[in-house]
Amino acid sequence: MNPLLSLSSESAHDIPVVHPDTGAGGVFDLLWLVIALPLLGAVVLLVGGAFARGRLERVGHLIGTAASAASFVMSLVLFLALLGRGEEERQIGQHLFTWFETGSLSVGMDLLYDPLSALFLLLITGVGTLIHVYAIGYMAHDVRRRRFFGYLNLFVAAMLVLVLAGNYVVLFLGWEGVGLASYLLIGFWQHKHSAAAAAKKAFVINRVGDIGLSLAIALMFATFGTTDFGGVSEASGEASDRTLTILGLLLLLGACGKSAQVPLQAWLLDAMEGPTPVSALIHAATMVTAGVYLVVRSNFIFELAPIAQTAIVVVATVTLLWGAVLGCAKDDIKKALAGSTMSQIGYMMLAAGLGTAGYAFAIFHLLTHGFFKANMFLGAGSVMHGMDDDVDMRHYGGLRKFMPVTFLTFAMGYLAIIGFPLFSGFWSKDKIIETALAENLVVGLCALLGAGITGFYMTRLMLMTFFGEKRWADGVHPHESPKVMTIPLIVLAALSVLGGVLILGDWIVGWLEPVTGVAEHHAPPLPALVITLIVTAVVALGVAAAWFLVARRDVPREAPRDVSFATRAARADLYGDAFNDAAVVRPGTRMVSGLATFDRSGVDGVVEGGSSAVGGLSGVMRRLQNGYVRSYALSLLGGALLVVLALLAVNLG
Amino acid sequence: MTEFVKPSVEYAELWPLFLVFGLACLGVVVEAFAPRAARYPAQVLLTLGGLLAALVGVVLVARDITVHAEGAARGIIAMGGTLAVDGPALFIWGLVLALALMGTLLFAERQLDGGVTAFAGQAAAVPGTDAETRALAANREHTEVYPLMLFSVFGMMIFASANDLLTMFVGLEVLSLPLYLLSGLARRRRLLSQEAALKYFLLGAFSSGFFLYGVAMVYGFAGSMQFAEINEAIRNSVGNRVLLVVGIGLLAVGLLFKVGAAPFQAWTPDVYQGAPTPVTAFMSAATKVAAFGAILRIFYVAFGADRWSWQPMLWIIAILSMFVGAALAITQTDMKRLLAYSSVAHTGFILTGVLGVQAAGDLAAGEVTSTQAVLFYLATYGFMTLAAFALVSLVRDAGGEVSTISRWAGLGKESPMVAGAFAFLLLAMAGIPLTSGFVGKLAVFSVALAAGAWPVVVAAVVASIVAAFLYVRVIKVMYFDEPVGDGPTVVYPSVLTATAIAVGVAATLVLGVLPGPLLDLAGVAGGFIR
Amino acid sequence: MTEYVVLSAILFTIGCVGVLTRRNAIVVFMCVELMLNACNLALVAFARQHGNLDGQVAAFFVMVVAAAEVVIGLAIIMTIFRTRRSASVDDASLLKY
Amino acid sequence: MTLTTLILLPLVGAVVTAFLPSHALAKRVGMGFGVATLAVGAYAATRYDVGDGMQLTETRPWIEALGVHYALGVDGLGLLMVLLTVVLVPLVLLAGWHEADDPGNGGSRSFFAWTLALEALSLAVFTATDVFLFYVVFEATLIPAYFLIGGFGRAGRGRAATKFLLYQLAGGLIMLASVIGLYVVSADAGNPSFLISDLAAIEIEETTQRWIFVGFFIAFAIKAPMFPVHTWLADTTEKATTGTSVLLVCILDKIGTFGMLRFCLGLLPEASQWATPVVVVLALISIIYGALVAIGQDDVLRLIGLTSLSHFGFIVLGIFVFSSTGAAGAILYMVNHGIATALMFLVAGFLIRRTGTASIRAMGGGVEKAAPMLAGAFLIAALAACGLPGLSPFVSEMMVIIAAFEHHWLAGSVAVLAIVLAAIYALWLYQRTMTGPGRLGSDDGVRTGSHDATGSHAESGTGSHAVSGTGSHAVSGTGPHAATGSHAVSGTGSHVMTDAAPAASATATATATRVADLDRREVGVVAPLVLGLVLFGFYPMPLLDVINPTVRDTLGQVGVTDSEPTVGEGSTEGGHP
Repeated sequence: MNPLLSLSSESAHDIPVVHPDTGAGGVFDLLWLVIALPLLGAVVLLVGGAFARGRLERVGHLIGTAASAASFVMSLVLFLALLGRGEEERQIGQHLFTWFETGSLSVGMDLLYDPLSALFLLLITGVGTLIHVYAIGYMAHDVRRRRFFGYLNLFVAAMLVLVLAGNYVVLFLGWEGVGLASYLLIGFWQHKHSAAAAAKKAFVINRVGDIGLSLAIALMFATFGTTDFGGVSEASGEASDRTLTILGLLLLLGACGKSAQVPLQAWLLDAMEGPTPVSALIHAATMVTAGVYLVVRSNFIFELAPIAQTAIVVVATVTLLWGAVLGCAKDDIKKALAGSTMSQIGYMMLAAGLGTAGYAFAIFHLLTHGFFKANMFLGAGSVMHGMDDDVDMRHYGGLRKFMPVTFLTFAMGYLAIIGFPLFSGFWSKDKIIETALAENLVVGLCALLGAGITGFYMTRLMLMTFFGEKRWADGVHPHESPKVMTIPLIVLAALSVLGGVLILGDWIVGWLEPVTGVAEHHAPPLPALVITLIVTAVVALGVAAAWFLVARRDVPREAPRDVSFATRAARADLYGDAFNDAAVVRPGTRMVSGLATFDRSGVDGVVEGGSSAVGGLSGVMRRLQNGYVRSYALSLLGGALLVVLALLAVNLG
Repeated sequence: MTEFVKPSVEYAELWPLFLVFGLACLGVVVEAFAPRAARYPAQVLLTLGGLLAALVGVVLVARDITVHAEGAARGIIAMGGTLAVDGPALFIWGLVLALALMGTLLFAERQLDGGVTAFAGQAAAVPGTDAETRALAANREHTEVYPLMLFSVFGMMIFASANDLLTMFVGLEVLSLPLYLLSGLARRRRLLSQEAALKYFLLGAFSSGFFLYGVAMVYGFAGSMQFAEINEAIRNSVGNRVLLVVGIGLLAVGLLFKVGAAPFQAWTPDVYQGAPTPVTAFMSAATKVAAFGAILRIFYVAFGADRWSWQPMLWIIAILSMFVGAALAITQTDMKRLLAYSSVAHTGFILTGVLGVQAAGDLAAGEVTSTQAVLFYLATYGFMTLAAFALVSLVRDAGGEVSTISRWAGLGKESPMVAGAFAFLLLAMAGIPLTSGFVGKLAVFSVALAAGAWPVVVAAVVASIVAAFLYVRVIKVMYFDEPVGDGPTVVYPSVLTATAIAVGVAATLVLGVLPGPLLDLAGVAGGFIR
Repeated sequence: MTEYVVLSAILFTIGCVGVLTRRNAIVVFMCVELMLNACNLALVAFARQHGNLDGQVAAFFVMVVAAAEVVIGLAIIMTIFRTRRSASVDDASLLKY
Repeated sequence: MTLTTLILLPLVGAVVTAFLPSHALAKRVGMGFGVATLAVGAYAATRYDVGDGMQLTETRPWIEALGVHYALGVDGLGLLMVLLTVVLVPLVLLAGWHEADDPGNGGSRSFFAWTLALEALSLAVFTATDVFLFYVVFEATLIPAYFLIGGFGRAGRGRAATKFLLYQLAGGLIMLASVIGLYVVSADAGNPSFLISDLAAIEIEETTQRWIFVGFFIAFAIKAPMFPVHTWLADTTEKATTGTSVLLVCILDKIGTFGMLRFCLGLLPEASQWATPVVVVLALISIIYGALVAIGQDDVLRLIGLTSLSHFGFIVLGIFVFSSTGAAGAILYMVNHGIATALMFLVAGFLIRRTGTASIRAMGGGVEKAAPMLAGAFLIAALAACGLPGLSPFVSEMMVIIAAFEHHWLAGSVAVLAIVLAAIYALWLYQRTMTGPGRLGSDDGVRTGSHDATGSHAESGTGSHAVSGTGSHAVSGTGPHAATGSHAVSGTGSHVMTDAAPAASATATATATRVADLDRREVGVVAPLVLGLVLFGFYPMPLLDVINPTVRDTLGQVGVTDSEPTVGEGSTEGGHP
């Protein structure tokens, strides 16, 4: 292994074993309600539409929001209850029913509530509820708003299943459930071809990842006979290194799909076809981070599979740079943000790939990112809302005066993401870079570079949108969004600013220790404070570069065409789609149409050909029946000779 | 040279045979003396009644028949050793008589063609001449057909129960000669009919030449015509084996010609097509039954000890017949020809049963024997073929029967009953379960497989697949093709044909659903006596 | 002894060839009769060889049968001839394929 | 007598229905018999005692000369197939309520009669415990199927029907050889009998067993169908009505996999294991090949037919990996596939009846906007086809994949590729038919090419023309949908319906062809199927409780035990002590 990429791996004994307490009682018995509430909301909204459409149209969004909010309250109560338990007792299990069972195979509908799930619960239901509220305003004019909220509730429920799952199969249920919700929501405006295509693309690429997860599940059954987190974590030490490595790589493949990591990144930018609240909730704050969750959750596997961990780090590093580059080139505000999302998830994956030392920071960054990215997406939505759904930043400019609340809240998010000191992103990203540098220099430097680029593209976005000359067309009247949309923005902005408190006293590290285990301390090559300063400096460089390149020049309404190769490549998503097209789609299409032809003429041709051959033979033979009695007599004589000769041959031969 | 002993005639067992013969003679007398108008009812009643009586007689005889001296087989050797009245013979008698009864019903049908039967008014009148026109105008018809048929039935009965080569030859000729004539008596399309008669006759005579030469050879080998003695001679392997082998071959030619096995099938389509449809129906069913009776007897009784020498030959013939019949039927455009080729294929299937003979010791208790299988198959085949041809005669237009398949398009809608019955019979021929054809196939395949003739069974399966195609094709035409132009109409027959069809279809259904009794009967018929 | 059998075989073959080559229905038919008579010869010869009468009796039967066959055959051929004004077997070839 | 009643009831129904004087009456009576059969089936299920082997048995001699018995009985597998049949048939009848009366079709009377006949024979197949009886009804099912295919559906159906019948007959005849082989073997063993219980007790010599296996397997592979003997499938589903396709693919084809379990594994265990490598490879090819070819289809029905090739590959794979997970997964898959594919076919049928074409390209998409329930049902079916968790096929697919993986890692890995391919064909199909602006979505689309026909339909529609706007992102002005009941198709051949929408939305820029949403009858068809998919997706245990004992018995017959996990004790109840 390349010494530069070699990572330390802990020995098995300090990986915590998942051993949930199923008899916790009290409020924990109602754990299932967290999922059931939004699920019920989804069912009422989607199925109920068939029965009481008119009334439901009017109150559907309220029902949806209420379901989500109730789930949030529930999560909060559970969280507090968990806080109240001793550190060793913070794994609560709930067995709802046996899902399927045959022979030695048994899968329970099991839930696991532990510190990790608890944080996710809060994030999902909390941010989810805010986005629900926001969507009330954002989708106010859409006739299918009821359905939209139904889908949103479905998503929340599925995401909760994902993070509350007690085994990999149930996790897969949630995993695919969010995929479905994502599919439905990306394609919500499916009368647009692009939306429908994007939805399908997202689903299909995710399915490629699901191959990994499915096979991982199969391998777990073959190896451990179970997929319960408890069972697997208990027995993982006994499995062979090879098995664990393969298992780790398979899980990574799954994570890559869901979290849009290279090479399965191509769907995320297209997914921006969905309504903006969807982009905020699913494609920024929650679903796309499921890959990170998966890696952290599977720590008992990855800790024993250093090669798989290395693979995570490589993938994550590539992705964080890849996404950052895309973010630089996009003029579509949502796509720029999506590139950024990719990049930030790269950071999280990177942290998760670093092992015990990084898990907590991965989750930390995941949470803060959830806040500030949701904030920014919703802000972007607010901008679009005021700009008649124009997403091209080149058509914006100087909007800060027209939508002050949006601007200010967006700015909070901006400062958080670039890692402006004391903002939430500052803490979380800094920790990741620090850990990365401690573990491996190259990776650390890449992460540092990524931070600089983040500073650049976010500043660019900020400048193009809210500063400079106004560039919008006549007839567009930018305006601030209604309260129902701005209040969530304000809340999220506050969280973006304050999210860093989680790290106070290493709280989050301690909180997650029952899940991730205690990290060995690796001294970073430089003191932590110095690293922080370097990071800040690099970010400042990026910001400055943006200032010089964007703010000091006019932004043309049309994107200039004569640009460098790098820009062209970045605009074309670094040829990710082109590669997929050339390597998979086009050969695939050719193969499929070839096979379809082959099926008809080849496989079926044998059958049809066989029958027509018999027919042809028959046609020829029937000519022998020429009507002349003498030739019949000849055939009779021939037959007689045949018979006699056959007999003679048998008897005397 | 021993002194002449007057052969004893076992009237108690043989009277159905004599009854048929007597009736035939009586028919000739009626033909000679009865007034023209009275001939039709007289002949029909005479024939029907006589055949029915003979059938009852066969049943009675069969009930009383005793166990033969040697072993399990039952029956007696009659007429000084020339006839064997045993289980299989009686079974075939009964079957032939039943088919003849149905055939008579078809012969007597007058409603289809404007009040006259399907036979020429005056066979001697040249087509297109005044004489013919007059005969037609007078609604004349040949009533000689009934005695002719009775003679033929008589021949068939002898054929199936002959216990020596000479009797068998006589039976062969007695059954054939009237059929040659009957083939040429069609009222419409007389040229074709006459041509069919000529071909049938010439080829039939040609093949009996082979048969007779075979008789001579076997006689030369064994020094006797008696089957039992031939068997003894083979067992003791006295005499010149070349003579025996050539003799077996030539005898086989004559017999296989009668059943229409490939490569002796050439006459079948032409004759089946050209002959009047009632005759075709009768002869396709009854001749095959009788001829297979003879084949079983001669191969099992006379050459049974030499099984290994003729079985391979039958393998070849069976496989050839199945394939030639099935393959050639595919491209036929005429329904009667199609059915003819189908009957060739069926010959192959029956032969599969014939060659499935095993030594009694190799059979498990309760296992189907080859005789049982063949007899059962013959019964199923006879009824379904006869009914199928009868149905063909119902589809007509102004020019008579319409047997061109493509013109049957849309028949399923126009006449669901007829098309349904025909489709059912076709499915039976294809061997679809719940029809008799399936059980028959199952029986013959299983005996062949049990005897180790798996290549034949495999070939039979493949041939069945090919054959299935042609039956399905006809059903498709009737049900799913759009009628082209003026389709033929279905003429509703009188009670006569309707009865024949109903019996055939019912037998096909019953033997498919509840084949047990008949299978048991065929089993009880048991082995041949010698 | 063998000579008779050989002769009968030769006669039989001639009959066969005649059936195959001649066009006139009557001649064809006569060739068939020739075959039957070849059989008779063989039967009689074998009867002599085996020293029993079966073969000779058979020969008589064959003659009777052959006579019957002639009756039928000529009737059919006559009808055809009257219709077609030809006794050629090749003319009667409407039924085919 | 329960099972005999179960078989006789639809048979009598078929005869009665066939001779009723009017189509309308025939439909009601036929439906009545279908429902009554369902009731008897449900009653049989209540009488069934889980885990007690063959039950509700009836045995009496039928053809003693051949050792044939009229013997019925159900085990878990049989019971599930019976239930699937009795549930699907009334739904098919309901779904095809008007279709058979369309001009060019054979009329409802015969459709209902043949369907009931097919039901009766299928039930007999699933309950037969005598090989001969099984074979008889196995072949007899072809007749009603043949007339259903040939009598109803699209042009070219006669040819498709012929092809179907010949294929099946070929398989059946090959199997006949094996059936006879079994008989001969049993006769050699001293007791000629066709009873499965008798045959199972015989030790069959290895070579013989292999030959018999080949015959059975070919027949079942054609039935199931499997690559490369599947080509009848696509032709048939393409030409037949969707109701017929449901009967064929969801019920009749199950006989193939049913037979593999009952006969190949049950009677010929050693030969089955001998053939495993080949069968597994064929199954894998079917899985991948079916999915790939499905992707390349333009005809909706052909596409759906080919997806079944892929799914049957899974079932066969599950059967032939010889583990309880695999076998149980396969049986569960049989049920799930029945439900899911039935939904897919029937909804596609509703769609095709509305658009008048089955060509994806000609349909042009855009249905979702006008008929959300239709689209929703279609989407659920599509998602079920690609094995989405939460819908029932997932569980079975997962079980099969796990079992295949345990059998050989490569088998599992190849099989799992299907989840991607399935997503492609299912969602791409959905995308092309349901989404987008619709074929009249743009102004210039109105007068182009093949769209004209339907365009004029829309013009001639009698209701008020609803116009939808596609101006801004938030708009898809379909307007409030009127109660679904009011959409009843008039039956005049104009399937393109107009919706009562406020005239105010007429300001939009483009018109869309309005496709009526599901009416009450159609919802009645779709709802139980969707319910079944979801219910068994989350709680398949009722099915598995029935399946597991059967699987245990079958595998006991074969004599294999499940492989143990490589490490850990594999606690059966998982992580909850």
